[in-house]
Amino acid sequence: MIELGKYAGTVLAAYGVSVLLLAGIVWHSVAANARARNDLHRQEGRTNG
Amino acid sequence: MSIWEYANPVKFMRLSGAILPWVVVGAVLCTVGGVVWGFLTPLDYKQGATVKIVFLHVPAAMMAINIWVMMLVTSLIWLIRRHHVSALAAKAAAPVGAVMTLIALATGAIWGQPMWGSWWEWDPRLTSFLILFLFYVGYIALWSAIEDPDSAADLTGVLCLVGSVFALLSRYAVLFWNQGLHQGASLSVAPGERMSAVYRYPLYLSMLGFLLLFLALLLIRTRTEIRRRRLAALQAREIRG
Amino acid sequence: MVLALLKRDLALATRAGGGFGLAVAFFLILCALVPFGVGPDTGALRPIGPGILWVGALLACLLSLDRIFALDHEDGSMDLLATAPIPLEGVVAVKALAHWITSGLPLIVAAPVFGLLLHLPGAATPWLIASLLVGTPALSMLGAFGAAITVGLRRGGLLLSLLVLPLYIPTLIFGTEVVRRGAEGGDPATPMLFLAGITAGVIALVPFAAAAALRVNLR
Amino acid sequence: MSLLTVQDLAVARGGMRAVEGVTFSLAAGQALILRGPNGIGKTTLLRTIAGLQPPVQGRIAMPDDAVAYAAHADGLKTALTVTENLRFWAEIFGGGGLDAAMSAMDLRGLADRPAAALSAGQKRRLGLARLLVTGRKLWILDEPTVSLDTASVARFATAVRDHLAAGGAALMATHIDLGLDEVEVLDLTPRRAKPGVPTRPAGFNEAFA
Repeated sequence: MIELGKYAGTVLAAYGVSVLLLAGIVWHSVAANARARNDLHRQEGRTNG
Repeated sequence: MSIWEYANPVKFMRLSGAILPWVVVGAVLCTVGGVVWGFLTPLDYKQGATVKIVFLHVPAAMMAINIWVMMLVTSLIWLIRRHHVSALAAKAAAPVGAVMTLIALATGAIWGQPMWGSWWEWDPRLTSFLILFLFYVGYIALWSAIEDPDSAADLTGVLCLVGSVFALLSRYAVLFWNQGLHQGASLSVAPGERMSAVYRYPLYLSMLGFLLLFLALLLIRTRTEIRRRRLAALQAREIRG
Repeated sequence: MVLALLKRDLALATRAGGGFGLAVAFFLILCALVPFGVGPDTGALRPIGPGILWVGALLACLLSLDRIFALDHEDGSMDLLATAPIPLEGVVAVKALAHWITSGLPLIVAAPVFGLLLHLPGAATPWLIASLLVGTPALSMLGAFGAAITVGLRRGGLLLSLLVLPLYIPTLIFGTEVVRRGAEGGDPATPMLFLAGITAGVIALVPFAAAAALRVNLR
Repeated sequence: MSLLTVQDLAVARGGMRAVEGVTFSLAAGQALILRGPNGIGKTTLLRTIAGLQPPVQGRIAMPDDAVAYAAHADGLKTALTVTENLRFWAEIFGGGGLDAAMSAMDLRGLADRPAAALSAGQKRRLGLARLLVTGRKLWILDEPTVSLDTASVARFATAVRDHLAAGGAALMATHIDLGLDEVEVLDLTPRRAKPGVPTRPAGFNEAFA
């Protein structure tokens, strides 16, 4: 078991918040990229054919 | 052929598409490795488990500043050499920088709670990061407020330039205003004593991880912006016939 | 030529619909509201007086910023001003000066009175006036920069505050410090020097950035 | 003497070239009217020549401080009187001739009226009188006769004719025939920018198309 001592809550809170924020920006980046790629595909399909 | 050739959108898409998987793999390995390793480090004799927050706080704080510097450089490249990808890279980097600043602020505040006895202290460094966060927010808000992409790129570029000067100025003004309780150099725990290897290596790994993570996100987000711009351009051409 | 622009801006600000005096009225309301928030105690008001006065001046100055260029941009005057023999940097500087005269200067005149409301010690009053006199020109000039950036936007007002207020931080820090040291009998010379340095730098450099932003918004 | 020479000019709107390959020159005493369908870029071309936005390509040559630009908006301050409005622009441009300008645009009777109390046509006339007091040789006018009645259009035509006779020149976009003698017409339709990737993109929309 990992030893956290009396500051367990503090450390877990810091890790929790950071992981949440990082996950948020990663998800946002990936989702926006997928959406942009799809939109562009559809538009290029229309323009070229 | 000069290095500027890579600023061409098509070439950028090809190159970034090729290196992106490697950067992503490296980012995941180093970030997860560094952060988990940091989480598993032994307790510090003085700070207890709170020392583990360093592995998030320091890399995030480092990236918060570096990303702004990178935005300043890409803005200058746009303003001087008119490379469109450069302007888009600055736009793409800003939200990542804001999140990094937020992580540095949150972990700093959480770390300070048991140390200082309150969730927020107007410590000069924390305050400087709060100000930096305000600059990020203003920059992002300006990008999203202007419809014409050329004007948006120019105006945010000018704002980034002026903002950089004032962010730096604020840093010194804040030092004057409050001398602070923050730890000195980030890489030493006790004053005058270097951080021991037990903490140093996971910290280096974590810093590398955050850097690669930023690079990966930057590439993804810049690609998103390029696709959006291309979509808008195609639509504009369709309308005009 | 430059004087004509200054004269016109002052005339426009002081005539009906110009909003002259609004800044001072806003400043007064702010200073009157603070005691309701923190209590009428001298002991509570005295230490926060310098800060309230400076923050109040800063917010009051913010009120009229969006008018610096927006009206001229809407009615086409900006197009003609841009082709005039005055460089755009000069136009920015003159308009910032007009803004300072119509909203900064009245604040400085009114500040000692409002200082009384907040129990500011008499010894600090000269320093309050001096710090505002030295600091507020920078506020007007930075405000002109923000106004130049947001001039083409339909709802630029809120964004303008968001962009400009962080730029005000160094001026606010040193300005308040001058008054606080004046009130506590310390040496206000050092922060005063920094304050003057910031204002000088801002007046020398920011017109170029603001003119660049205006040029972008003209096309 | 040529007041304005434009060579192979390309201008951009919304990040895309609108018209390209525009070449003409304008001598003292000449007027040139731009024609073309809506949205082709007449306004953009005029603003570029007036120096309000950079050209994408090409050369614009004119003497220093020669140009006065007037568009749909009159640039009037409603809180100021007619005289004050005019005097301001005269001082800004270092010009003069307030009286002559007021007579030419039939504004004498309105001299002390605040601009807020003028009708749309009167405002437009004041906006054009503004051009007279700048003392500039080259007028660039974008739809100068919008909201003018027939009598005012005639008065405006007279003012332009006097300006040309005094050695000035005018470049304008208008649909109305002003009955000027020394006038040439440039149709922009064949100058519409062709799609394709240029060597130097005009803006984001071209860089990514």
